[in-house]
Amino acid sequence: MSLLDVEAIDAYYGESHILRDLSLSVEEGEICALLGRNGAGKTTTLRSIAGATPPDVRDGVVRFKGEDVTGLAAEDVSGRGISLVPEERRIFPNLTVAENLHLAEVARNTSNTWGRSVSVGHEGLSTDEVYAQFPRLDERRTQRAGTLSGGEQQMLAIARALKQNTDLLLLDEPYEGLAPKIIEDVEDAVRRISDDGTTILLVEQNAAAAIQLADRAYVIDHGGIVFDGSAEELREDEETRERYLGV
Amino acid sequence: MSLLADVVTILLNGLQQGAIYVLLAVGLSIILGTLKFVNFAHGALYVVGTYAGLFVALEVNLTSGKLSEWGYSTLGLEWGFLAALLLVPLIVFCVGLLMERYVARAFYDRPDTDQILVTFGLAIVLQELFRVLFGSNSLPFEQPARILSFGGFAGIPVSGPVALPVVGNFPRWRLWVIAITAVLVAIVYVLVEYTDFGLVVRAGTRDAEMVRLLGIKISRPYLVVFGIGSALAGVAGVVGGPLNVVNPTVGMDILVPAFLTVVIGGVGSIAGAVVGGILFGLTTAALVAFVPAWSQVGLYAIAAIVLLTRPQGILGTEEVAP
Amino acid sequence: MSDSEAEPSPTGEGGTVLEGPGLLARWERIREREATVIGITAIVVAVFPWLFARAPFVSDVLLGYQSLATLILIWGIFAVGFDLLLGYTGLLSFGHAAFWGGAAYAAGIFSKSVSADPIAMVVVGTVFAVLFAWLLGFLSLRRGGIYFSILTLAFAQMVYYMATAPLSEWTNGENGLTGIEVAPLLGTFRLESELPGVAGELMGTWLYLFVGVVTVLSVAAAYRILNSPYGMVFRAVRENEQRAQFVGLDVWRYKLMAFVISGAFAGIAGSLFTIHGSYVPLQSLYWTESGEIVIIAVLGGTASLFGPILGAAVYLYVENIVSGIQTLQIPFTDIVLVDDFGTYWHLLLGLVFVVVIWFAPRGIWGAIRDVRAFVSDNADDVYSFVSDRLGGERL
Amino acid sequence: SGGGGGDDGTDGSGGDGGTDGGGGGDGGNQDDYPALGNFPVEGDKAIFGFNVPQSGPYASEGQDELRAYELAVKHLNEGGGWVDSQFDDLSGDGVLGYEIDYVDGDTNTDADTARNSAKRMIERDGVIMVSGGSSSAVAIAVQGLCQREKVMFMACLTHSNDTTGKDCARYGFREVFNAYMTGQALAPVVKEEYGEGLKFYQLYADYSWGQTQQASMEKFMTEEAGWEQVDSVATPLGTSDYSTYLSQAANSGADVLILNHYGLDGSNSVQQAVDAGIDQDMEIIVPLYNRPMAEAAGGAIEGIYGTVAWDSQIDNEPSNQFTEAFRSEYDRLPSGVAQLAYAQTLQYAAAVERAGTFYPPEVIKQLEGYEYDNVGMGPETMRKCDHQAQRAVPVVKGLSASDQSDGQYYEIVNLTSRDDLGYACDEGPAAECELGSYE
Amino acid sequence: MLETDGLLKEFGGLVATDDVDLSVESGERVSIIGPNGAGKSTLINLITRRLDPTDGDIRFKGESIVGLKPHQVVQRGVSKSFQTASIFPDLTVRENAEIAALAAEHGEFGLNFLTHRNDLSSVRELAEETLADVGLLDRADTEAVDLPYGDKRRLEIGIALAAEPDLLLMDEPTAGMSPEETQSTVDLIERVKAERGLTFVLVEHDMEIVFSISDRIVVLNRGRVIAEGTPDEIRGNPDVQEAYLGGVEL
Ligand SMILES: Nc1ncnc2c1ncn2[C@@H]1O[C@H](COP(=O)(O)OP(=O)(O)OP(=O)(O)O)[C@@H](O)[C@H]1O
Ligand SMILES: Nc1ncnc2c1ncn2[C@@H]1O[C@H](COP(=O)(O)OP(=O)(O)OP(=O)(O)O)[C@@H](O)[C@H]1O
Ligand SMILES: CC(C)C[C@H](N)C(=O)O
Ligand SMILES: [Mg+2]
Ligand SMILES: [Mg+2]
Repeated sequence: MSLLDVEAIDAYYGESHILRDLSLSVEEGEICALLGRNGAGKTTTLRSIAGATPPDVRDGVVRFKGEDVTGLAAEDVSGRGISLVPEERRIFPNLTVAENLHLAEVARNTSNTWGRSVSVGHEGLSTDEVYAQFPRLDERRTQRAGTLSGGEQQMLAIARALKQNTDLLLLDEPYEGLAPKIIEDVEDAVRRISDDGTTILLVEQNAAAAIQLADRAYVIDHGGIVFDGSAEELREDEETRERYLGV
Repeated sequence: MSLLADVVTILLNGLQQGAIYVLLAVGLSIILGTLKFVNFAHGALYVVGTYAGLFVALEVNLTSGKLSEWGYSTLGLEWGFLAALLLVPLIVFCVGLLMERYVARAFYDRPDTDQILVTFGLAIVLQELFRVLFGSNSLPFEQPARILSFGGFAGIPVSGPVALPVVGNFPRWRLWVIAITAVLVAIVYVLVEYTDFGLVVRAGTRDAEMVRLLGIKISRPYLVVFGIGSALAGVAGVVGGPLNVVNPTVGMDILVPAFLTVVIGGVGSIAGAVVGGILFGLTTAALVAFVPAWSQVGLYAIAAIVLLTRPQGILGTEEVAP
Repeated sequence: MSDSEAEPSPTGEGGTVLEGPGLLARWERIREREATVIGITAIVVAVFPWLFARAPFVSDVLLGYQSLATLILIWGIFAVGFDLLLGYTGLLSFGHAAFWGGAAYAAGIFSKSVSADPIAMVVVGTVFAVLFAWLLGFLSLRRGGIYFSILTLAFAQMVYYMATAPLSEWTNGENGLTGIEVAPLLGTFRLESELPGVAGELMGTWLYLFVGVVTVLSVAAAYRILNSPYGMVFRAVRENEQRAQFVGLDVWRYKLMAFVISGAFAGIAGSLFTIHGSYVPLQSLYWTESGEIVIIAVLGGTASLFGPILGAAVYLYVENIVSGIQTLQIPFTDIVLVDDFGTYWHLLLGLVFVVVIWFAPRGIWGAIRDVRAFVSDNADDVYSFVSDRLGGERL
Repeated sequence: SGGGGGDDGTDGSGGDGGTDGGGGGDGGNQDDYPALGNFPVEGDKAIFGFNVPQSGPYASEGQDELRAYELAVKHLNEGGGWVDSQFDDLSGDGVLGYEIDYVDGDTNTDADTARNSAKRMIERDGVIMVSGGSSSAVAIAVQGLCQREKVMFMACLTHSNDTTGKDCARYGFREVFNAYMTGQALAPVVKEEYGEGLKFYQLYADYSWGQTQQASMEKFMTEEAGWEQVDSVATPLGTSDYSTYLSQAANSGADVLILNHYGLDGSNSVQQAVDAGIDQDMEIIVPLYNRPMAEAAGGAIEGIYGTVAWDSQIDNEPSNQFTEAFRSEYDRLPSGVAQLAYAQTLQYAAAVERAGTFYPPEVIKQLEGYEYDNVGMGPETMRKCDHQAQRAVPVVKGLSASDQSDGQYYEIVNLTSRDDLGYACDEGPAAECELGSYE
Repeated sequence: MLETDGLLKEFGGLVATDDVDLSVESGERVSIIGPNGAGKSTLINLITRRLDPTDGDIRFKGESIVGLKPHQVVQRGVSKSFQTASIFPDLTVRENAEIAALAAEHGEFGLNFLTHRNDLSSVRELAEETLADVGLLDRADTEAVDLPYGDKRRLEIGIALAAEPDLLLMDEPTAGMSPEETQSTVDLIERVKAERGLTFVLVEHDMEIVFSISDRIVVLNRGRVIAEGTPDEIRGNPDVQEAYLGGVEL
């Protein structure tokens, strides 16, 4: 049993059938990349796993730690230890940086007053650790997140996920809009939490960067998996890269 | 009388009138500021509060409306005013929950105009329902004489005149209104600004899905906020009932100044609502004392001036464009 | 293919207008031409009072009467203008009573103190409404979205209170403006007298003819505006205000113009209202009047030219005729469904309004259009099936 | 107790009609006059239009009005009530042989709605007479419309001086007294009760009625009672919170506070005055009461003087008879407006019988200058110059909460006779009245 | 064509744009790069007048544009393409372009509300021309909301072009695009440059694009210009390496 098993799911947006019989699995502790061109279905896959709607998963099973989590509400999936860092940052623009981060803590706090599910996953980073990781955020603690620069927002989104109690971290295009140097910082951070034992499923346009980081990679096209192998294999497989990734 | 007495009287009257605006505006403002939901039916909640308060506190003779036609010429529990003050917020809280669950929720993702329209429609429906049931006549809402009287204890007098230094006789109940408002608003302020609950709600305002992805059930805090906002309107209805008329149309009449209070105070800012309400109360009181014919117009003129000089409201912050 | 009469697909040479083979397609094209729109409006306006108030059988069922027909047109003009703002520009004003009532007072006071010529009254009322809309628009448009709605509401209420007390010397306060005389049209035709011949049978009075002509002109003007650069800009503003600004449009000015234009329509209607009643109620400035026009426009169907007029007809019909129905029975039986049915008219309209917003935001007219699309789907070619579906699905 | 002597001179033109009724559905008399307004009556029914507030703040008054109107129609067609006892002109078998039918409309206590509804009655339903009111704005608006449409308007409750003053109309008649007469009636009573040389302070609703009411109070309190006015302050119509106004009044050093407010405004201002303790230091006067207002003010009106249109406590034959008829039909006490509505309807019908035709100018002439004694207020004249009834005015005093019951909120302390009231045709409000044309 | 002069923008205590002197020649393609938060977007927003500068001057074609409204700047010829597709969803593709063309041709507010829009043939022509340029002419009568995402982005650029700008500002035009789409965007830029001789100012993090299409590169860091020059000069600049590119190989 892997940590995450996606077994033959079919996902829809309204009537459009996006994921077709898609299966993949992620082993505990690894960094796994999910690659593919625009519109291939990467985001849809991550959202299906995280319990976000839409899409609507009509067939197939998502298993996490052996438990069937298909159809659970997003907050319940999160409570079982899966965190999604969605594309487009999705930080809370009206809250300050510190409040954004604090919110992740609220979510993992066990005194359950607001009806949230209690998070059970791997203990996330502490506030200090996060600020140490991203000094830029430290400088901006009391600034409203909406006024951060694009890249700063992306950092905040990742930092927020790192604060959650997470066993499986789903990262959707974490490098978008990041300067090359910051990309390196983010890579470092990802490696570090991976070393701490958190499993990572990474979606990226920047295939080169992703392959560099990942142990294993899937390539998705038209809602189905077309390649499954180690990062090494993908690096060697010119044809797949040419055909499905355009590089 | 002395100028000082005039000034103090105006201040007290202004504060009291402002207090009702504040109660309504704070409720509106937290719903508007956090849920981004525009509730034109907020005035109807005030009406619900007033009628509920009336029926909990007193026995009422109905002379028109369907209920009286059906033979219920007197209605009410006669449990006293204190009971109303405690029960009505609960009742209106629940009405708010229903409204959130069955109306607002369906409209969070729709344009502002649709929200205005549907709640406007709802306000009409509620108003007409009250009219059908209780008639369009004003009902007498007598002020409580005393509260907390039991056994040998005579209770605390809350109505009738009280002799104050400088100003002489002043209606005691109006002082209570100011006090009740101050306490409630302080509680809500702390709740929204300084607790995790408030944080969750403020985050959910912008991106409910993301909050859920963080593992928080956002729907429950939403309900609670809507309920609290509604309950405040209900309280306004109970404490304001004896001061105002009790009939189905007051909801709409009171809505406009309440909304204006929110706008000139700054949307989403509880402190703003307080400042706005007091400003309105004081202006009205002062105008009444000096140029009464213009007193109603004055409120709007103040609003115009504030908005021309500070479109985002006195304590409002400029919207952050993404 | 566009999905609204008011937004015809351009039929120019280079266009990619799809040529449907059938009669229906040709009809669609004819229908969209300006002259056709105006012609049909004129015909409907001409036979409406007859159908409503005098035609055998039909009028007995409808229970209509002449002056209500006139009033429906007047509110129709108001609603068309209002929809330019709400439906096309996306601005929800809750303060149009200020222009409607303001113009009514302006026309009334003008008639009492200067000239009672009906055309002059309309001109004066409209000019007043335009200036007034400019002022209130200038103030209210400082904020967008809901704040705009609230501000318009607030300023209109301010006007109401001004008219109530401080200005009661001119407005006659609570009693309303009484004693208004209206001179004969063009100096010869007394408005309340019957039209000669067939025209009399069809349209009744000169007053109706006058209002009818103004209605047709107003519809024509609205149609023109919608197809002018303004119309395009209005819709652009509704769709994406920020983008409109960043293609170089002076969004604020256009919004102000939309407001002023709709104020002008309200002004025309308000002046006619004075002529129709020889009286201006203070109520004409109250916020309920603004609320009514909102309900009318939404009920009838926003973002269409005729929806709002239909809305006016439905609303006034319910308000004036349904409200007088004592008991609601199942037709041809004695089974009484509701006693005092008429007294619930307001509740009924409120409920219908809520339902419309909830489930059919395009109003009655939108529903009619969907039905028509459905019929023509089945009657005509496959293309219109697909395109109308696409148009019809996003409510 | 006799009906009026009729107005001579204009009589006789009607000729044959009259009280013998007969089967005049074909209406021979109708051909004697040109068509005008809704004359001639079509078919064998004459239709009255009752335009009353069925929604809005005066809805409960409206309901009572409507009950009285229905009762009047019933009596006109079937006999009973005053038709049998007070109005000799009436037969109890329809009017001029026509059966009386009616339509009702809702004014929503709003002039605009009221006009629309009256318009519908006139245009679609062909009513020959409209009655109703309950607010001066409504009455004046509808009266103006009726004048234009040449349909008779019998005003019900409207108290502003303007209705028979500057906004008077040839086609409109008012049975009830006005603000001016209220002032006249109250002055001697309060002078007697509270003494001489007092200072008074007025608040008044800032519109036609309130203005005329406060002017009248000022005139009579200073001239008749010899009091002195400290100040008189306008409050906007529809004010719900009077606290600041009242504080000003309390601080003014006056002995008497006159609250010229009506309806909701009235119940609010009285209640709030009492709550602020003003009644401890000052006497309060509310010139015009009505039932819903007294009801809403509750115990606050205890001991406060004012006037009312009519009250079921008035103990004379017509009053008792009406109260009885109403009570047996509806099982409740009639209010002042009900009496007015009933009286106005019969008054019109009787005038038609006397005129022998529904032709409005003839009916108007029958009413103008008509003297009668049949509606329970003693002898009255419907004055020709302004269509204002010259009549007695009941002065009342509010009861305490515990004494209030079942439609009784005040006791009658005086019925000021018409000889002590009124004004000449070239005086006061009447001076501004121009009635307009008959045709 | 475009010059900024001692441009300064402060947010509270934070200096986002610090004394920037930028100048862009007509027909040039200039890229602005720099680390996150360097002030690139702020600079663009200052030029398009979404933000007011704290100090300094911006001149376009020799005239100061400080104090103008955003739409006036567009009318002078400065257009901006938005990062996320910002279109008029419920209008057709053609109408989307027509609105921009209309703004360009009749941008000055006028009282032409009784002119039929079919009489404005130049607007139609310009719109069609632009749609042809961005390859959307065959979808002209589709409602914009129904377009696939890539086409929406293309339409977005089309709208910017139909406004007939002399200077086009693009803030991260390829963010989130796959290599293929990125390439087609680059091609579009190349083509438009060739056909219309437009001046471009581009903000990008994708160094491949930056180095392939820029005539000149400006590097910002903490609001200041730290380097400026041709792609080759920038590539070799150690400050840039240090501040921005890190260890990335180029
Ligand atoms: N909310 C939605 N409604 C309808 N269709 C959608 C929706 N979101 C995505 N799609 C469609 O689903 C398909 C897969 O989209 P998805 O977002 O999963 O792709 P992706 O691989 O993440 O692409 P990208 O690299 O651009 O983020 C696309 O064809 C897209 O158009
Ligand atoms: N309204 C604002 N209030 C406060 N600070 C702001 C505001 N807008 C931007 N900033 C700050 O100014 C700095 C410059 O931001 P800007 O958006 O220009 O960066 P950028 O160069 O575009 O970065 P990126 O490449 O990450 O998009 C950032 O540190 C940001 O946090
Ligand atoms: C009905 C009247 C006694 C009072 C009423 N408000 C009026 O305007 O006249
Ligand atoms: Mg994606
Ligand atoms: Mg940026």
